[in-house]
Amino acid sequence: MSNSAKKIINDPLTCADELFEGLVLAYDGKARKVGKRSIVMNDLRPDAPALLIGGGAGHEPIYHGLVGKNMGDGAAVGDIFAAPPPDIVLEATQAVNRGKGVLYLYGNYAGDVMNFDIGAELAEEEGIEVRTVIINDDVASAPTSEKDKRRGVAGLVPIVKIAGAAAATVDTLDELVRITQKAVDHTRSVGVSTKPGSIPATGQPTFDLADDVIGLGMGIHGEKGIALIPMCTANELAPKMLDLIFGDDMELNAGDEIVLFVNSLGSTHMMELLILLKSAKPILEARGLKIHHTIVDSIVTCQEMAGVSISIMKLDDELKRLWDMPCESVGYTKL
Amino acid sequence: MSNSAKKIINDPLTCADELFEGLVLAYDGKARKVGKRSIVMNDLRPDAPALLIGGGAGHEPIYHGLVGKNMGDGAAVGDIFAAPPPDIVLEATQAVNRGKGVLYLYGNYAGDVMNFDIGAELAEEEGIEVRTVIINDDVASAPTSEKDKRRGVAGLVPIVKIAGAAAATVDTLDELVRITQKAVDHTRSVGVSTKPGSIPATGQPTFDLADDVIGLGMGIHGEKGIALIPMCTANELAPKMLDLIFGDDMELNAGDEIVLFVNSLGSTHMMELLILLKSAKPILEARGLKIHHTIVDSIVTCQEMAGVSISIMKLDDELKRLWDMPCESVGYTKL
Amino acid sequence: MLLLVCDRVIAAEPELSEADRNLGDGDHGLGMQRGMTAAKEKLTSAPQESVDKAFSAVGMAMMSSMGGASGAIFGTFFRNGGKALQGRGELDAQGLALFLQAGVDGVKSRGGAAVGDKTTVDAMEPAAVAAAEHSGGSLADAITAASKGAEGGKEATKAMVAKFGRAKTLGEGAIGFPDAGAISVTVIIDAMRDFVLDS
Amino acid sequence: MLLLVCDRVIAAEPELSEADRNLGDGDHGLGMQRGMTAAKEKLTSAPQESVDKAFSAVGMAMMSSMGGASGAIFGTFFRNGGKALQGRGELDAQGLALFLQAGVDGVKSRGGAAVGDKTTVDAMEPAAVAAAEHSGGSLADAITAASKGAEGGKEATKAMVAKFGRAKTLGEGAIGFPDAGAISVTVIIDAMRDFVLDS
Ligand SMILES: Nc1ncnc2c1ncn2[C@@H]1O[C@H](COP(=O)(O)OP(=O)(O)O)[C@@H](O)[C@H]1O
Ligand SMILES: Nc1ncnc2c1ncn2[C@@H]1O[C@H](COP(=O)(O)OP(=O)(O)O)[C@@H](O)[C@H]1O
Ligand SMILES: [Mg+2]
Ligand SMILES: [Mg+2]
Ligand SMILES: [Mg+2]
Ligand SMILES: [Mg+2]
Repeated sequence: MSNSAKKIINDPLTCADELFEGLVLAYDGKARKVGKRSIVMNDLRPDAPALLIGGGAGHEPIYHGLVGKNMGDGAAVGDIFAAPPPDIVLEATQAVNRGKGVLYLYGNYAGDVMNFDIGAELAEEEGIEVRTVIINDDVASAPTSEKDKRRGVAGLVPIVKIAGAAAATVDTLDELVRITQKAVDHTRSVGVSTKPGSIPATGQPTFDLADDVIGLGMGIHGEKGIALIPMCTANELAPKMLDLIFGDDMELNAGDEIVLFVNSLGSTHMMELLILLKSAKPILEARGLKIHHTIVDSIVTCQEMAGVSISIMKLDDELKRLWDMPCESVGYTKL
Repeated sequence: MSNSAKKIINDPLTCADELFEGLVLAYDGKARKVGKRSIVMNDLRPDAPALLIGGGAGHEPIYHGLVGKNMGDGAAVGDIFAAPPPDIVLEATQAVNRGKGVLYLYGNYAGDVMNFDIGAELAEEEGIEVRTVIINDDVASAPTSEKDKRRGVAGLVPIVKIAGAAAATVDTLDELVRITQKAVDHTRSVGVSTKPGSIPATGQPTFDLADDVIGLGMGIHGEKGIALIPMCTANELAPKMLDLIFGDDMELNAGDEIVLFVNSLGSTHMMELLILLKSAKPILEARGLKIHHTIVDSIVTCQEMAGVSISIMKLDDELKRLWDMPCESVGYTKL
Repeated sequence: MLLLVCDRVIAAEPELSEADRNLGDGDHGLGMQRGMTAAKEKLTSAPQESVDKAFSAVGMAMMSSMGGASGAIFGTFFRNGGKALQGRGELDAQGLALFLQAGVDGVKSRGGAAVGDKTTVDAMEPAAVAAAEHSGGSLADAITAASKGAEGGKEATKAMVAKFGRAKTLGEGAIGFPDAGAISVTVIIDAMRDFVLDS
Repeated sequence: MLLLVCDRVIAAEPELSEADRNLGDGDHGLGMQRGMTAAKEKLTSAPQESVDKAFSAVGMAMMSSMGGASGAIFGTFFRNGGKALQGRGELDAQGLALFLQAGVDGVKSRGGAAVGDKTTVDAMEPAAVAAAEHSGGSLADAITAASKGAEGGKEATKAMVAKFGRAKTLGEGAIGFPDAGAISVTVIIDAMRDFVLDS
């Protein structure tokens, strides 16, 4: 067992399958395994459009842990850091479909786009209507003019939450697509990393980072961001991160209501998230933003990588109403 | 700033105060700061006995993140790894008391016991009735015959959840004490650690541990457990941990319903928790135990320490009814 | 031939993962290993009736076992390439050229990358061009030329800024490192060449 | 005198934390530093009217700023010890003996530990006994004897298995390391001695 990272696993090559089995157990009978590696809720509203999410494993609890009541109807699960293959996507699609078509919602990574696209082609051959909304909330991964190149990061949590609430209430796939796309358009994130995680199969770090620097805007797999900057305090970091969001094209004006999500990428402790939240407060206040709901948690992760991200979703009346619905999943639950 | 552990903080000596400010923000106006460093819910049921929890900081989201609807009414917050001083306990006691007395519920550590006891003496001088239930779920910290010496670890989460549900429904402090003590009596935990966290103020590791061993039964501050054992697989670890629980005096018979809580001590990734859950399943099944509810999360932590714990709460009809109530807090929410 | 391809790719896991660690998330070798292990299983459990089926089977196995960018890319490469061999017998120089061209065309339309974008396409396209130039001659000559083409293409990726995949956000930072997927292409084509030359 | 105590304990932070790291959670020095910083602030902001009030003020400051086991322990020590000095003037040998005895009695009833349990009590108790033996003589002699008593008690904790605090679960593993809280007691009493001898 190559396990230099001291992980509590069995076989480094079967981690995805084993964590998947564990995940199904964590759902206490509310969701079931479908096909090779998909998880699908048991009690789905009949005659409704379906929400299928998915992505690579190793980032738990996303995506597959966001299946649940008023959350995803199902998820297609890939191997560690690898998008789910088309046949898994197809199996999940068939299981969530209730005759009203399926929305694919996932992060903007080449592998996910290609595999979900092939899955969509296979599903359409079987007469299932498929639509796709791609999550691209990471403002640090491409300029405003090239939004289609941006990665999907922690903003996916409020986005899936809204899409799940929509899927639980609307009647048509068109409506579900419209609302979900709006949620994406209303969400921006920026992350920083302080330490790499490690790849289960090799024990190797996911990237290299010097002891005295942090990666501003770095992606959750160590993808390059804006710059390597000297390690700094929470008070120094908060404006650097928020300014990247404020500098983008999503208008944030005094009085706007937002959902604020401070996320740990894995081993950054909640103490630090809370201190960063405190550091962010005066900056958000100075803008006159009204925080409708705050999430401080570790939901979008990359193994034991250290780092944080801040996501902001701007609410309008429709999004706020959907936000206020309760939801339940292994990864995020709201009363 | 001495920050060899690369933490996102401002001043290593003000971490507790700053994370506390962030925590209050995370409650979105549902809870408020009281006195020096206590957090108390705003809408408390009138004429009801109160549940006050608390402990040292640096283990977030516990304890102070477990304040909320059908959870703790308030929490007294200490400095990093230090029990809250008596005057903070007193301030919190005064704020949560609604004329029906206050239950103190906290983990069995010398510092907590002494400071809460002094706090209780001060409160009683002011005419507030105080009762205490001490959490001592860690079977690895002392033999069955010396249960009063056992530490409180992750079992506190289901225990606070039950106590919070009880506090929301019962009318007398006696009833609250009875149910909470029952929750403690019905809960057992065991933990293992694979890597130390680090102390914010010094950047020093919280303990030392060789690369090829793990601490079976080790406490969340690195307190000694059963033994240092060679690093092993999840399939090997699950029975070692569960046997320590099964070997204790809480009867677990076929058909018994339990709450199962698999907890990360900080930087152990959820992938590993899920794999361990999968490894635990056949062992629990062989005993005929029925899992009523599973929690897989990182709620009882020690900075970026790595390791896991397994807690089992055995339900009877009363506990199950209380368990099934929804609850909401920064650290644990249930629909 | 395809079994040697599988074995070579499986053996190259560390090199491929390391290359992906420089530019991506470090798992490329693992994905390829998973795909080629599945392909080998499929090939050995039920020998395929024809060349085109064998190539397509490798593509199917890769596509459904790997996931990730390279699962779609190499799955498409072998499936589309395999389809182009339908109705043909033993692989010859012309077949090789057809296979490589159809394969790279499929990859280009699936992923949208062109030569110069620092992807597998940079190794596939020159290999296909070289094979086409030698499609009138012997298979040995054609595959040797294709191998050289792929190698040159892979080397060329070192100087490129990535436009696709995870490496695209590296910008200039990607310069100096060869693309992991392009290395995989050379491993595959080199294995085919060695098989042909040895038999 | 108490200001020197504060400064010495604050300066001993690394040594005290390190000792706690061997047996506990490594924060003892930090807590003592926090407590003594608060005590110093209190003493300097409003000079106390009498000796007993000064000692009690240190106890109050420690108890409410430190938390943790040692906040309760040292807070109780100085508060209870201080109370025993009520109505007395300058600190003399008899006062010292009274202070130490009342202090350790308070700690014992608060924490339940006795000599031999590897806690602060192991240093406090012999200091109190030695001071009592010299309570008829000069303060210098009494405090020197108390310091020796504390030092001996602290040394003795090395051989002990802990019965209280976080170290209790270490069992035999605690042997060889002195108790962090006992070291703090020696730092405090040594500072008192040095102040007396220097003035
Ligand atoms: N659009 C594309 N067209 C062709 N090849 C691509 C494309 N996107 C990525 N690749 C190839 O995939 C390789 C990465 O594969 P792999 O590491 O398995 O996938 P992932 O990026 O999902 O981890 C890259 O080195 C590149 O050669
Ligand atoms: N019951 C007790 N009686 C006397 N001293 C105690 C007792 N429990 C703990 N101590 C002292 O407290 C010291 C640890 O203090 P500290 O590290 O500040 O507290 P914590 O254990 O809460 O981190 C121990 O070294 C020991 O001397
Ligand atoms: Mg990958
Ligand atoms: Mg402590
Ligand atoms: Mg990769
Ligand atoms: Mg300590």
